[in-house]
Amino acid sequence: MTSILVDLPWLSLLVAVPLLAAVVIWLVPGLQKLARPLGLAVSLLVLAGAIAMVPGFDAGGGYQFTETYSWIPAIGASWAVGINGLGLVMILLAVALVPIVIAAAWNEVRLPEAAGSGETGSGEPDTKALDRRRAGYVALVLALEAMMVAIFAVRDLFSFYVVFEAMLVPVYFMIGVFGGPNRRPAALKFLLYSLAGGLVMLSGVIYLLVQTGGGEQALLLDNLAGALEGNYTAQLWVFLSFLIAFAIKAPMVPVHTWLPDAAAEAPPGTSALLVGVLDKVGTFGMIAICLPLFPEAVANVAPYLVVLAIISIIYGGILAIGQKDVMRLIAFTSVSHFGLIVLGIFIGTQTAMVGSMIYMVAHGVSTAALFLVAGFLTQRGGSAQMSSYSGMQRVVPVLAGVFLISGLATLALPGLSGFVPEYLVLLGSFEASPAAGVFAVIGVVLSALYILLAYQRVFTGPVDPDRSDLPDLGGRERWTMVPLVLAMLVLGFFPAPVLDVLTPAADQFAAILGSAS
Amino acid sequence: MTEQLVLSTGEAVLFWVLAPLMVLGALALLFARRPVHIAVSIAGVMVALAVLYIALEAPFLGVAQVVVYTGAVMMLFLFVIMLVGVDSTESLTETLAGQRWIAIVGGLGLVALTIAIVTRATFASPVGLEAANADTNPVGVARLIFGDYVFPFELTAALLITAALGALVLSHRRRLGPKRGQRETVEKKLATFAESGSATAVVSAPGPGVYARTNSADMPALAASGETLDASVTTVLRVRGQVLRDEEAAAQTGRVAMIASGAPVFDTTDEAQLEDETSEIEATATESEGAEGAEGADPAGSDHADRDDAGDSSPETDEGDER
Amino acid sequence: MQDTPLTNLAWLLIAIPLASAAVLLVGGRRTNAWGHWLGVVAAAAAALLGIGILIEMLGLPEAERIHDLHLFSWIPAGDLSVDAGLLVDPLSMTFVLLITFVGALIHVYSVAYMEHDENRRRFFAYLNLFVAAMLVLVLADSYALLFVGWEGVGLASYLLIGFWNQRTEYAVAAKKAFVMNRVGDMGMLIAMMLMFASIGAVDFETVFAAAEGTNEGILTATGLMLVLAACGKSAQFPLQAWLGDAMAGPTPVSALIHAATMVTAGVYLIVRSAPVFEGAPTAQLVAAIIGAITLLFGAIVGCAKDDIKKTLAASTMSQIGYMVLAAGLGPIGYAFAIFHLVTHGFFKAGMFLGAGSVMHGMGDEVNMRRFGALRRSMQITWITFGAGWLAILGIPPFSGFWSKDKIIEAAFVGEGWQPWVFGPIALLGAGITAFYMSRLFFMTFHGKARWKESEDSANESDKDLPVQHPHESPLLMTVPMIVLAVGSVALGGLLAIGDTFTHWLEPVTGHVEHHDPVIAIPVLIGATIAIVLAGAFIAWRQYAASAVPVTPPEGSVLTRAARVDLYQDAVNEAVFATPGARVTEVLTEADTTVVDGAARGLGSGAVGLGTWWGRLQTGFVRSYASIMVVGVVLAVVVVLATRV
Amino acid sequence: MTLVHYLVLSGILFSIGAVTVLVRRNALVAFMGVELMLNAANLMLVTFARMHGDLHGQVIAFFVMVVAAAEVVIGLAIIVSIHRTRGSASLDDANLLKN
Repeated sequence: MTSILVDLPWLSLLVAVPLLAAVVIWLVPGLQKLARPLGLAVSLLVLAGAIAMVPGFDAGGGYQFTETYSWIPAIGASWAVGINGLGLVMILLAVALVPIVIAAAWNEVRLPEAAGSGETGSGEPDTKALDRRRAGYVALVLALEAMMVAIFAVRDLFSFYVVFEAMLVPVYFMIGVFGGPNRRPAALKFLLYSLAGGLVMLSGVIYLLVQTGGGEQALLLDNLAGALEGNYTAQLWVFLSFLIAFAIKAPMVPVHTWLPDAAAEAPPGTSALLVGVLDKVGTFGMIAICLPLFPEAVANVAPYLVVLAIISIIYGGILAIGQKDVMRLIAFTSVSHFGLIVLGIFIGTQTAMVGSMIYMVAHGVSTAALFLVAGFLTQRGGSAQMSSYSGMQRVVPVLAGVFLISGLATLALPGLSGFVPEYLVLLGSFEASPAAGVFAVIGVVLSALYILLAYQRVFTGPVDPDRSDLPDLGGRERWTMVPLVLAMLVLGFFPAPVLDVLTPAADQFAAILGSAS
Repeated sequence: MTEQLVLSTGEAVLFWVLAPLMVLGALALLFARRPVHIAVSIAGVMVALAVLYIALEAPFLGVAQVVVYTGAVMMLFLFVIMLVGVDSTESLTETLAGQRWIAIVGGLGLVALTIAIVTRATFASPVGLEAANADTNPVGVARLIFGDYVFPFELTAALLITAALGALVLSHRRRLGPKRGQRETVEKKLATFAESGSATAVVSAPGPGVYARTNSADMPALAASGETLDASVTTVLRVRGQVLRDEEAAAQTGRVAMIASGAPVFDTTDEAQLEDETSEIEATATESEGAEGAEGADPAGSDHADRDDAGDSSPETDEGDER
Repeated sequence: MQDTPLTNLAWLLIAIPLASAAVLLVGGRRTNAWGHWLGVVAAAAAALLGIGILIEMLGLPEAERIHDLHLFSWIPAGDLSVDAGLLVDPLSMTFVLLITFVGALIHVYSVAYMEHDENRRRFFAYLNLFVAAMLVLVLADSYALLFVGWEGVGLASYLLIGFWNQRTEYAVAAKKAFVMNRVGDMGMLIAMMLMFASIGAVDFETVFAAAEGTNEGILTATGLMLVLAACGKSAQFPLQAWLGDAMAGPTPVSALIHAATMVTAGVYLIVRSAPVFEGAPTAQLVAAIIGAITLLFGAIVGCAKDDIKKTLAASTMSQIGYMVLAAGLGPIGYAFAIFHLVTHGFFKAGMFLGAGSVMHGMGDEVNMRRFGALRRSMQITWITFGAGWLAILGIPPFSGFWSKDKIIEAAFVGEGWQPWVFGPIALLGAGITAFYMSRLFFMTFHGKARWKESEDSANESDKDLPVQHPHESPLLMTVPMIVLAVGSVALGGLLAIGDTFTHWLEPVTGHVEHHDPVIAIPVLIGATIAIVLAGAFIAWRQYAASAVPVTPPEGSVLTRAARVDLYQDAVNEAVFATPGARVTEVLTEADTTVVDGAARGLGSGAVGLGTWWGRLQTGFVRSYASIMVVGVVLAVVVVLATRV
Repeated sequence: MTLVHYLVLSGILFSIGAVTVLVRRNALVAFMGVELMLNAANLMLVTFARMHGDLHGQVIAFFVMVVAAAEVVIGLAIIVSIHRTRGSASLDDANLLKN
């Protein structure tokens, strides 16, 4: 079976299919009624396709499923894809989350309140407009899926940049059109931050092209690796330009402030994809692009990044404690966790590197679950302020249970997804720098505080009589959460399959940093 | 290209005669007040340019210049000037702060820079078009146009058609009321007549200059009742104040008494009969030098007439023009 | 090697309660009808299996009693590779039996105790979850897996303390317990980091084998961090503050988790890590000092509390102080620490259940000043509680005598200043323990009733007293109490005579030669009994023979301090909570004003610049044209200027 | 007398046209200024064509003429329609660009 399966242009197909489906769903009016089931079917198909790649994947075999097509030879740009263990896992995470998000947002997309955006005609219950709006959302999610697959698969710097920027488009609309009351400024803030980072990165790409002399396929990552060897100044500048883009994306302190706003205003499904997968592009880029391309610069800058990462961990944790809005709280927990991921990347040990990689997956799962379940809650209660709720555990026990499990996974309770990665990062960091390890451990206490504070405020205490009749999770909602909860448990107890895939990649990247420093 | 082009003395003479004239003509753009004057003067510049083109071994362009610019473009300008009001003079006082200074500095800068560049640049020795124009200039140009440039040339065809259509669309005016045909016009006229009892509402206005003494177009006709009919003079002359009304003519026709009375004879507000429109007798004296004395005789009346005239004439003129 | 079919099934010990918990949690309301019995069955099955394994183990020669069952590869991450495996040896089996046996009894007790709670099924799910997690903790063969159980019991504890979380203060207590435990867990994590960095592994076998050759500094640091972890879990000074508040949970929870099992995990950790502590005498000493401090701390606090459960909690703290002290004394103390742990598990659980029975009969009243003379209405409770009371006092031949006395003896062993400090403290602690436990006992069961049967009481002085109808608890509650009381009476003697228990643990703790304490043993025993009797007598005189005021008297400075747990919360509040809250506040503010403000400042700066430039946009074509002309001129000038 | 004189003349005409656009408020006059600028450019093209002996310059000038013709048609139509709606052919009255 392998030959035909491997020979197919899998990755390009995984990008093309959802993109095509998105366009079709968006443009063909007759399909708009069926947009949600169709979107779900397409996303499941993509998931099946991604899973079908797994048997043909050889964990120790470097980049696989590679394809290379010439695109713009004049600037050395190509469409090249290929994945190693990290890419495979991230793609699987992305395509697994998409059907869940589509299912979770099944009825959540509604027409904007009256004059909100002028998209409603006269305000009467307009099923056609509603269908159109829902189709729009599904199309955006599918388009985003295509981008997510692409960004983790591309092996060409120019394509990477293009996808990196193109991803902003669906997200911008998902926030700006489908978000909460302050969606416009939030979406704009997200866009401006990301664009600023992207443009700095573009200047880096151009500088890189100039430094390496260009030529056909000059921007293939494989051709770029080692191209700047010995040219330390160039390495440093290009690395810094990439780093700014990735730091904004990964939200690191102090360029994190777009995330809480965006997460608070975006629909929960969007937040789940945004924080769960999209922001991982930042850390993914640090690993897959910065390390092979600028090893010497990374090795020299790494200590500062470690300090910054630790600041992120503690700062994000403290800020999370101080939040009153549950969505913003989750966003800040992510800032803290991204700090740990970045710490693991730049601390320079293999253990921490593996930890960071699996952290990206685990955090994707648990944060997505948190956002979705918090979304279910705010949708019921009509408010994201924690003070609006009290004693919800008695009212919506299942919802409370899922929130608690997701929260516990977030605070790295052993046996749930968060633990193994955090453990690996901490142990690996301590190995290289005891001080870094000890400071990072403070995040452990903070995480317990912010998650349990949130749980305490929302779910415990006397039952609020105004909200005592909210319905618990319905069948559809329960089934969307089941895969996430299962994933959290599996990643907690049997992370071995994932680790087996990631470890060779981590060895390789950690070795780059190790030999450079 | 070793062959050195030598400019003939004749060409030098031609240039030195034409160039100052052209600059002078162009300066009309800056200093003349009436658009018509400017247009004519620019047309002259363009003809001169055509001559220079011919001198520059570009006879085809020279001819095209005359046809396109002088013949078409500038005439189009003249038409539009007529449309928007040939009489409009423009005040040369500047309204934007600092604009004049910027213009002077920018203009002088441009002149200085272009002159500096072209005089200080080192050009290859001129070649001349002898060789290129071997098969006559139009043929040479045509080879290029229908050879290298055939695609752009075709594109210009599309461009011209698009421009023509665009002009149609831009100047098209949506009908706001029902279409007014002959029947409606007649009914309107009769309705006005029934209302005012004025004969001019139904009959067409007499032509100007019907007396034996002066037959010119600037002489208003007389009504049967003896008063002058201002409407008989064309609007253009009226607007420019060139209606003839010397004292003598006034005396002959016994208008003095009428002027003194100051009473308007016709109501002129009806838009339906613009062509037939008449004005007060007093108005005839407004700007004519010959009527100074008469005007002085009754300042109040003339003031009143002035205002009426000014108020009526300008919209009416416009309406008439557009039709 | 003999075949050990039951031992190989040790994973079932964990799996059975875990599966039961999963069924109860996932099944939801559908399992309400029979859920509690499933919980009981699961706990009992685990207990039976535990007994089976014990019997199997007893049939093996001593050297073969240690089994390491490999389950699966858990974290195969290159440099660090952790397998999930179970270590079945005498030490872990001791705990397994304590946990499953006491656990099963408390499950039975809870069936009746929680009968009227609509969430009883959930309660049993949590209890099962706890049992599973606790078994993971004691059966783990690596620190990493131990940590799973370590945090798992923390979670179960959190859920159970906050079981009645509709009361905000209970929810806060639950959170406090979890967070303070997390502070201890930091120690655990750092200890594992140290092991990984220096030894490269975190499983017991490798670490213990390598410990001998490892630098003492690292071992000391590791040991100190393990002590920190133990402090968090076992409510030792300075992380003791959560235990009192943890009494917010239902009483069976207090009995199982906060008396018998979970809080003793710290002792287990220290004893299990013996090879690490062997190389780190400083860490050992610190453990002993902490044990001694907590021992006194808990005892003093216990004397002043009027809440029956909080008194018991303080007592627990104090008793665990004994155990930590013993564990800190090194090999001579390990076995006694575990021994005391086991006997304490029985008698303290029994007393908690007794307290629960009292509360059950008294309408959930916990204030001992509202009790009194309950002996008549609650005969069984009185007897079982009395057995526990005598056991904790250390009256021979009750259990406590055998274990506590050994610790006191061990505290007097050694050289230099240590025996002269730890010994008297342990001795003094025994006296104070006798006082406050007797106070509790007398205030509850003896003296005059500070309640009345009915409203129309003849006695004028009864006017303000509350009406109560004390009654004995149902069979489901009394049977476990009786079983535990039997254990309190007999277990100590059974295991101590002939040093059965010490021998049993020898494969783990190693054989220790007998050391003589600095004071002769008979003298010590005599002194202990004397001081205990003195304490009990004072309590009897004050609380049984004379009237107990319903409202607490003002008391001395020490009493007032002890009532508020020696200002532990005030200190925590002042040192951590208030500054922490302030930092949070300031940072939250700074994030919006400074960090985000900077970003927004950039934005508004751009807007300002745009507005300023926008003034050029007059709308007049001629202005634009002039800008163009000037621009062209300038551009050409620049080009020319650079050319020149 | 050299061909440069033609270039100078072209420059002067161009500048006059440009200044016209800047100072004259009447849209028609300004438009004529634009035409003059185009013509000046044409003169330069033709001159250079002669200078280099290459007819391409003339061809370009020819295209300029054609495009200018189209431009005049559209421009004048715009002026007429503006005059019709705003009653003025003054450039300063058409300042809606500001908004």
